Amino acid sequence: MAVFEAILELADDHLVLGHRISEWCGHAPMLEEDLAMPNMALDLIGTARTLYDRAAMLEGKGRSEDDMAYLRGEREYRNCLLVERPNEDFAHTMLRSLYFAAFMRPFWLATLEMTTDETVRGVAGKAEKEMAYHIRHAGEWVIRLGDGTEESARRMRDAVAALHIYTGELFESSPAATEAEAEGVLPVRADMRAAWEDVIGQVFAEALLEAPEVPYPQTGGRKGLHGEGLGHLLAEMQSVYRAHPGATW
Amino acid sequence: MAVFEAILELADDHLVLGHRISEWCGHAPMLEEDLAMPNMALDLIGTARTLYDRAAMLEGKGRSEDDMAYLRGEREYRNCLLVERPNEDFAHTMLRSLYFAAFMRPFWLATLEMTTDETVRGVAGKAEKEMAYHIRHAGEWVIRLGDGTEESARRMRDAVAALHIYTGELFESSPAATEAEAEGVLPVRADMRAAWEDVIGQVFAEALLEAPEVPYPQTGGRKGLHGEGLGHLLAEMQSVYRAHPGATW
Amino acid sequence: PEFLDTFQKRIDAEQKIEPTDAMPEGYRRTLVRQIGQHAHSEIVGMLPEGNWITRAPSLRRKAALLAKVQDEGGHGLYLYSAAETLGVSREQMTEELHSGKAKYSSIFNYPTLTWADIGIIGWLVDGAAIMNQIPLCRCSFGPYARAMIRVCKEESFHQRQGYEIVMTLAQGTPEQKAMAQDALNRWWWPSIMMFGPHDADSQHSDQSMAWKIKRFTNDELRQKFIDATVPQAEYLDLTIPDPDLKWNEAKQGYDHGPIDWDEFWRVVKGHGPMARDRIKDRKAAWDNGAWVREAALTHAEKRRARKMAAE
Amino acid sequence: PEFLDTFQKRIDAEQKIEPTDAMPEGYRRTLVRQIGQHAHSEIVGMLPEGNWITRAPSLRRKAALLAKVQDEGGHGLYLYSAAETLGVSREQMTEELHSGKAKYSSIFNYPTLTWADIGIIGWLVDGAAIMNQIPLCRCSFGPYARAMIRVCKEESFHQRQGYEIVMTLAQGTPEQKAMAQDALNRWWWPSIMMFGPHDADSQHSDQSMAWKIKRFTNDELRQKFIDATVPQAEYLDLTIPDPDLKWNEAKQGYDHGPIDWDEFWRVVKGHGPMARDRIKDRKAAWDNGAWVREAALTHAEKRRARKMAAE
Repeated sequence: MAVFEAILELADDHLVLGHRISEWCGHAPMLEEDLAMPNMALDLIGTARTLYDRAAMLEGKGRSEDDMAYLRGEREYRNCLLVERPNEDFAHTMLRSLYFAAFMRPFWLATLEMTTDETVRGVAGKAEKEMAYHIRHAGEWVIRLGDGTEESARRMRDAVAALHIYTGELFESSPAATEAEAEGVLPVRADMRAAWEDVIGQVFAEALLEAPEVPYPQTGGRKGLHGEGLGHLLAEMQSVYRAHPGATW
Repeated sequence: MAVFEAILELADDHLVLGHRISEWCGHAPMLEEDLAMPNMALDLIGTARTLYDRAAMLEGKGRSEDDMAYLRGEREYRNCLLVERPNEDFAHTMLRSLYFAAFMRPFWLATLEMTTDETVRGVAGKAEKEMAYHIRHAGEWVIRLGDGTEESARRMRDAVAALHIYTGELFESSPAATEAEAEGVLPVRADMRAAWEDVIGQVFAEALLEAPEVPYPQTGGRKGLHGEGLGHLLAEMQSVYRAHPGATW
Repeated sequence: PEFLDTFQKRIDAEQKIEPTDAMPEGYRRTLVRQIGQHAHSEIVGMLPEGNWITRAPSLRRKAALLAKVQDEGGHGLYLYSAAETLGVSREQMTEELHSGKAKYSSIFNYPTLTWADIGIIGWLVDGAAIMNQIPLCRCSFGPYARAMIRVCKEESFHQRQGYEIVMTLAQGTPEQKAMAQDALNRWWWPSIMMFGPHDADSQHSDQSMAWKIKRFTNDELRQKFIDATVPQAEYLDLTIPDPDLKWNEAKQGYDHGPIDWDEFWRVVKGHGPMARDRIKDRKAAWDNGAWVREAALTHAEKRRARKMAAE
Repeated sequence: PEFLDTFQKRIDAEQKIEPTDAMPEGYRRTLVRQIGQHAHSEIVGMLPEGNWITRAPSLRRKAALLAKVQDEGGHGLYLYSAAETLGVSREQMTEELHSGKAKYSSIFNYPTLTWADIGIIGWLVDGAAIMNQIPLCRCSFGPYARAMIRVCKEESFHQRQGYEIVMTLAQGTPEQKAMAQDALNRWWWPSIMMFGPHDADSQHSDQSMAWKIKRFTNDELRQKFIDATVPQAEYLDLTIPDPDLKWNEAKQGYDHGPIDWDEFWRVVKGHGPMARDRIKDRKAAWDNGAWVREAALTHAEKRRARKMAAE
């Protein structure tokens, strides 16, 4: 069950971030981003689907990927807090993606080298490349906005101030993740720190941004202790599914 | 069944408007309005509850007020389009309330004089006074904003341009309402036109606003043909109720 | 006049006109209007479907819908590019959309009220669009014809996907089937109206036909669409909301009931239920994004300046 | 010093101090800080509960919650008025809230995650508030004491309502009962912490006690609260998440386990889970409402000017 839960944590991260990005649909600042953002959302939701499916198989209770996504409440979701943060503006949205992808890319690369789970290895091989693209796309925007106009630089700094405190949680392993690491299914989260800091450091240097000291990182997502936004996100996401129990779509 | 449906239409108007106003909670432009707006929302939701209860009794299928509110989808809601329009800003919100109350007050006064339904008469007696307060409160704001700063006047004019096209529907009777009128339960909606125009005319004169010509009033709510906002409103409103079928709260 | 003759001969010989070729002003104007309108339709069309991405009732459908809406953005992009070859900028076209000067397909001024609308839009609206667009793949203006080839391929995928959504609903619970029927009831007539006024009342048709911008009349295309769609509805056991619809053995096609042209013109003139909301949403996206576009430009200039300084 | 003596004698004689009376600067400052903080708590406290108004699972509960949140706004209003009698404006206090200079009750920096939180907040948080506030009805400063009499009456109504919500859940489906237990688990310790540090570590206590702004120590009030709440939890068959909690026959009260003071100070210092969101929300409401307040002022001036011109 520990591996099941650890994979569920990963799946929730991807679904919730994909959902948040999809909220931009049709409202991006330029047409090119109306194409790029669904692309990123699709990568994330695709990964979530495979992981939910794998988690459900490990659980062995016959649940489907949709049961996982649509029938768990806010206390049962296990995503980290970073991914559920609201979109706010384009600066927040791009920074959030950069933070996440800069963690996931080394995580998947490490997974490829060590995992004993074939499905997880398959996900890692595909997702590693996608995350490289997310780093590039979001990172370029962070640079453009950070070293752009006065307003864009201010917004970028606000985004860093708002979101940096949620990045510490990326490197924490829940008890379930710790077991999955011990069993050789997933790599040790804390080990990604150097690679993450390297990417963020490079981007921030070009973007004229500084990473703040964080005396108290915000955590809790892995225990289902979320912010108030996630409940609203899920209420909307699950509305049709829950209104028609047992239907096929 | 026609009277049942006609009362449901009224109940939906009140619940949806009450819900919209309640969305302001804790976010009003000043503390006094953080008190006044829940007040208005409470009046409206209170009226909705009594009307749902009466409608359910007329229907005779054992449904509760909560079943009415929480288990009907967007196509089954029968509210007019005006009440579901988004809050936008304080100017839109106050104008929407003024338009609605300026219709409901003469409607309830007329109801008091003619209805054969004792419950409806009870509602009318209470709601007539509440609507007088809503007219006063919202009307004063429309005047203050219309004859305030340049910005507030522009916002008021935008609100009139956005919302006036939805007022025509207030005066239309659905087939169900027409039957309820013929049966002496509710007054004829079209008969409220003069009283409504009188109130709006007085407020607009002081607010330096002009009522636009409306070649094509927007209608459809009584057939369940709503805008895209109502579905999101209901998804949120019904989320907990639907996630726990059969539970008591 | 001689130039017009030569031009018409090239058209008649099915030669493609390219942006650098000389062309009559009317030809250019018609194409700019039509391609722009088409591009705007793709962009505005992202909104009614985007409205259901966050509520799609399965992850598979959510992903497919996201991909579809993304494709529409892509179509908008090719089409703006095709129009740009005629010397009109995307910025200018965007402003015309926001000011109401440029039109987009009226169908997107109807709201998406339930999940079934997503299926029905794919089936009917994309279906009608394809009927209109397949002949455009042979349009005399090269860039437009080439854009349409790519667009049509993706649209027909969307159409099959939409039909499959409706089929799943039609074969689902009674509530799901009712939802599909309700959506069909609401979208049928607007879809039929997508082909425009009857031939007798259509302004632009004759010249466009001569220039091979258009190859079939409105009524011809409408007939094709109805004839293709009726059996599909029958297969799903759904009822097309037209009591006058019946097979006409003589013409080997369906006769349909009268179209509500008052409704058509009301919506075309910008009084459709979602008209104001659509433009408001598009403008908000554009205005809220202004600082991003400005920052991107400023950054690019800074970079250029630094590069030049370094050289 | 003679003045301080006379002042202290009035206090000791249980005479109320009124705004126009002379008072020591420290007394005034303590009251401004405490009343302002209390007012801010009411205002910020509208947010976590307001978060569930749109999702309340019955119309009766929705109405009751709206009324409750409205009452909190009302308490804020009386309390700001009481503070204003001491010469500090509401605007100034609001700015201090937004800048982080003024504090509010840390409890509101926890999120409301399920509907059960609404019940638990009423039961525990309002319950703890009442314990703190009942003695304040006899506070030496008149306006504060009078405001608190009204506040306490409403708060105890809210507390009963909250308990009733929890009771309904505890007697409901297994999911509902689990939801109630989960909320109790999350809110118990923060509620206990609402009484502040242990007496040995409390800065302001001694002087406030002498001035009869405060009448019981933090630990005394905490003990009262625990003793009142444990039997209520038992009645609901809910478990208080403190394995060390047990009846102490000698002191005729419950002993409780160690409080996580690190957590307490972290949250007090502004690192609670919702701290940034709460202030952001309040600032946004204030900033987005600036044009409304400005318009109201401008209109009032116009009116005054017209009236004067007419006279």
